[in-house]
Amino acid sequence: MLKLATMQDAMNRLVHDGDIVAMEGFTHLIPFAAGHELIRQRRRELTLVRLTPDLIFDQMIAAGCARKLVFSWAGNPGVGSLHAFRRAVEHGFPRPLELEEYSHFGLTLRLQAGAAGVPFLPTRNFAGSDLPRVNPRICRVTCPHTGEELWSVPALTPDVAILHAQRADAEGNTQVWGLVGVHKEAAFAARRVVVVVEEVVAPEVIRRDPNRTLIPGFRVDAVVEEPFGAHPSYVQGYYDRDNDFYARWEEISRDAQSLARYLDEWVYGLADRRTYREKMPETVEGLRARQMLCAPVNYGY
Amino acid sequence: MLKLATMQDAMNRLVHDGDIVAMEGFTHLIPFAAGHELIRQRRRELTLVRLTPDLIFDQMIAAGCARKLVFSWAGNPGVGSLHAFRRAVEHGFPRPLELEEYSHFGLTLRLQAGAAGVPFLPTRNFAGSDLPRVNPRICRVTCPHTGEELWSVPALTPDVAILHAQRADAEGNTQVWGLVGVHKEAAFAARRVVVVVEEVVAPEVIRRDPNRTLIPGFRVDAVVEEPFGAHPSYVQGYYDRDNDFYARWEEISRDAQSLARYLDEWVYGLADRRTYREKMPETVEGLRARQMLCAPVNYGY
Amino acid sequence: MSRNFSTYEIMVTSAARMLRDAEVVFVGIGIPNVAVNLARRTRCPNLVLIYESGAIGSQPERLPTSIGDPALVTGALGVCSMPEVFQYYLQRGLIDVGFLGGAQIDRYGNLNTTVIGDYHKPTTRLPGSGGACEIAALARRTLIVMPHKRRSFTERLDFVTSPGYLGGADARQRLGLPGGGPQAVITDLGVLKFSPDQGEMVLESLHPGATLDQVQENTGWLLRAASQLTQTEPPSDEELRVLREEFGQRAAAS
Amino acid sequence: MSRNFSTYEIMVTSAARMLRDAEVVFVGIGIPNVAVNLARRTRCPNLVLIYESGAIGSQPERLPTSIGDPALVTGALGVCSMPEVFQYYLQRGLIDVGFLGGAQIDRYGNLNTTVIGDYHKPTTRLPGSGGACEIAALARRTLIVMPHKRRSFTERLDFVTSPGYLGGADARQRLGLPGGGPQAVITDLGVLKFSPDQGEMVLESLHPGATLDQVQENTGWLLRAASQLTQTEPPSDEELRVLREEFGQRAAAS
Repeated sequence: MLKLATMQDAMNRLVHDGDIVAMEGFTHLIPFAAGHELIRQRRRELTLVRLTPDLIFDQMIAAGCARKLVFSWAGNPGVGSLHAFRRAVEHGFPRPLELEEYSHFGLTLRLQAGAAGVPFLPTRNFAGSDLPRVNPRICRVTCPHTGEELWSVPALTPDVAILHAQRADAEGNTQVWGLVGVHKEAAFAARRVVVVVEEVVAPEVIRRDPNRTLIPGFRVDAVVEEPFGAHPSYVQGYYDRDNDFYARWEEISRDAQSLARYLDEWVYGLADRRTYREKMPETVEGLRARQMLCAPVNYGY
Repeated sequence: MLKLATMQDAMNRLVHDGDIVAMEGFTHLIPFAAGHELIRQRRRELTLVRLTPDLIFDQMIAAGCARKLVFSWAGNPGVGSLHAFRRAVEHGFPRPLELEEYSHFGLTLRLQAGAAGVPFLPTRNFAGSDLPRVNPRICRVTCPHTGEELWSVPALTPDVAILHAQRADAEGNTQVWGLVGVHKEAAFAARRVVVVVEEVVAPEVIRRDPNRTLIPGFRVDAVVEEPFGAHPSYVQGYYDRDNDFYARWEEISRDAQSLARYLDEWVYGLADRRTYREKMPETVEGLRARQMLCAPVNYGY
Repeated sequence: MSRNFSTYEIMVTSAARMLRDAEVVFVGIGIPNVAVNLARRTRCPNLVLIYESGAIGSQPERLPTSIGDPALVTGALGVCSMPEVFQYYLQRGLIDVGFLGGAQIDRYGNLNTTVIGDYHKPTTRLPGSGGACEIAALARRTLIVMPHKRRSFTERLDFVTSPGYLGGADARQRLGLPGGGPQAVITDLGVLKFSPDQGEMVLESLHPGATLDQVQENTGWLLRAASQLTQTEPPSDEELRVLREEFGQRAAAS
Repeated sequence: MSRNFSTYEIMVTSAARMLRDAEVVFVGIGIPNVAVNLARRTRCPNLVLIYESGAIGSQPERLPTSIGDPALVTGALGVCSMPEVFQYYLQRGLIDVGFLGGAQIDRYGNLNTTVIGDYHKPTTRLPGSGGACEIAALARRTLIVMPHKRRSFTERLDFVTSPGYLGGADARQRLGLPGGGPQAVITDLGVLKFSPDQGEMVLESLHPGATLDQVQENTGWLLRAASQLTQTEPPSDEELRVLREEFGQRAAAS
């Protein structure tokens, strides 16, 4: 079944006000184009799920999309704070933001439990930390074999997962290389899955290297082809991280007005990702990846 | 640190009488060469762990290596019974064999728990089956979040895992493609790891395609280069499964004397895998894989 | 329509016809392997074949000789680890249909593939569960394919490897089994379904040439039959051609 | 040996020197990233660098700007998923050393990276745990690197994100924490270790130019000092060259 969709259509059909929305990608493959479209469509009351809210959730929080955040590290990596996130938490601006907080391990385990179809998974983490004190979803469990006391987190099954990847075929069979983060777990945990890719490729490309497939097409509801769709994050083999933009975000976001002007110019003011690309041709060119090909392997028998 | 070893040396140093030995590989990558060397070295009182005991454990049971079997499906795939296994279970020949039995899911989960460093993992499997009745290691656990009753298996941490793979570098960084089975979980669960490969390659080969790495070198105690070392099972991209031999095993193994003659000729009578290969040149040639290369991907940035 | 077909062939084609296109099928070894690959090459080109070995969306060029055949990987849509296939696919509830068979089956569709006689002192030791226990527990529905023999269709199992409806239709729910249980049993004599009230096997259709008496003789309990007992549709020429020519199944077709 | 080095530089080199060759190191963002890569390029060529992003055995050609930098993948020995890195590496007990830092630390090496003020009505909201809580819980030992400021070295934390020795040396064992706890705190003024009896911070060495008074002034509790207080070995010319030329760290070296 063909799953090709425009970003506008995919976000409109598959993400609803009030949904629990996981948008994963650890530094690599962050679905910025999808986030911008959700801002443009003025989606509201979302519960946003990401290990690292990063700039994309900072922007969505500033735009008023989020009611609640499920997360484990909210900063601008290597730069400093997420100022819109802090304004929401410290001052309730533009609206209060409910927090549900984990460590990275804890949140990956929630998605893994969701993907695995069990209501919980145990961990040796969390003893001695105050995290369980402020998050009652982290609780104790006793090993039925040894009697040891461990900790447990409950399964998380988002309404929708939005995941950026290098490539997929039109049926949604999706391949990723480089860092894979918690993409697979988010895809299997979620009820609906949107995959945003740099390139839609022929099924033969997928079938020639099945070990690279991270998400099978029958789990995917929409495939959006959106080159440069992860900028300012990066896509291994396609473009580098825009570290300058991450540094500039500190200036842009420190002040709510300045952040609003950024959204006006770069999100509300643009129709789609194509116009975004066309507005920064030197950046697109400057970040392009060098070619460092791996060697092929033999799948014959 | 270089880990290269001969099979003789690796088995001698790293597998001891009485050990719990996991030898994994689901149809693909079964470590026959290692099993034959353990038979030659007359290792005794082993607890053998495999989802599918397959011909290799049938041979090791017939040779008297095994005290106990931890398994989930004991047959000759597509052919019939494992006769040495049945002789041991039904008639105690050549010695009684203790059984610890799971389903595939249950045994993979035991290895996954071992690899993950938790004493148990929960599952929705096993309700209504008699397996928990005959295996008290499968027990109930209550979800601490929802109150649901699930089942649980305890972690399995073998003394040693022996795993066949396509290639590794001399430090043990090991790559696999095609079916990966429960290789990774066995490697991380075990205390010691022996990797047997078709080819030892330069570290650059590994580093050019890091997503194919299944086992990091620092987890590996010995790397044995043993071409054709998985025969009569197969290695994707190297040689096909010897389905004729699997069918012939029915004849060879139905009778204990005939099986003993096979071991005399093909195991005890040979010094190593090289002489085994040289004894069947047409088979080696006939099973050689066709070339069906995948396309390279770009790791640049 | 050919009139020359074996009981093996109508068993395989009847099983293949229980599948709907685009379903996600967990494929087992033996007859299920043949049935699913037959369905894929005839009525259901979009079936997603998943093997417990971790092959996803296989399009094998040859009939696989085992569920870990290299042909299941070459040209497949994906490969995953076995912990993933059991958890992310089967336990997550993504498998529409799983296939099962066994040495013994009872009226509730419970299956024994473990042992004949006492578990600790067996008369015959069978291979065991493999993935059957979890397919029976977790697939949305299962199809059971096995030859109809009195020693297999027994009043009481020596061992329950894989649960069907256990002691009745609601037993699965009471035990919290997520999967829906067996939809049908396809034998070399006919097709049997399960009564919604009792979860008990009911003969639905007889294969051409088979009789009710013959089925009852080969069943170890008093078998219920549907009031509207039908005759099974025979294999089509195309199905027989695929089986015989593409899969080379003539030898087994006795 | 150079005499021109900054407090930042001696902090980094002191941290780098706590590593032994061939150890498996879980690398965090910021100074740990610099320290580990410095060690790898000088005394410890066989360090295995593992990032929580799933990069295994990285050999970055450029100093990574984040723990998810693409340079950590290109030329790495492996890549794994984040559930695997936390379970199969960290929780399995394979990580020899983890690095930590924080906004606040107490005498037991407990760390706060979550919040200043009340959790539910914070004065300053900090990023949170990331992987710190599990590194603190599960690594065989941890090294803490942070600038020595009185507002950071506090009598009482506003929030314990990552456990050190909690309330004393045996508290970790009582709670069943598998990891060994902090081995040392490396600051811009000196190196502190933990007393085996109390699990309490003890000043071991002063960096050249730093004084005991200065350290005490910047510590929010009465700090214990070793009877044999030593002076930290300054950075070598080679270490400074790598930091400044290969890593371009001069700007940060103020």
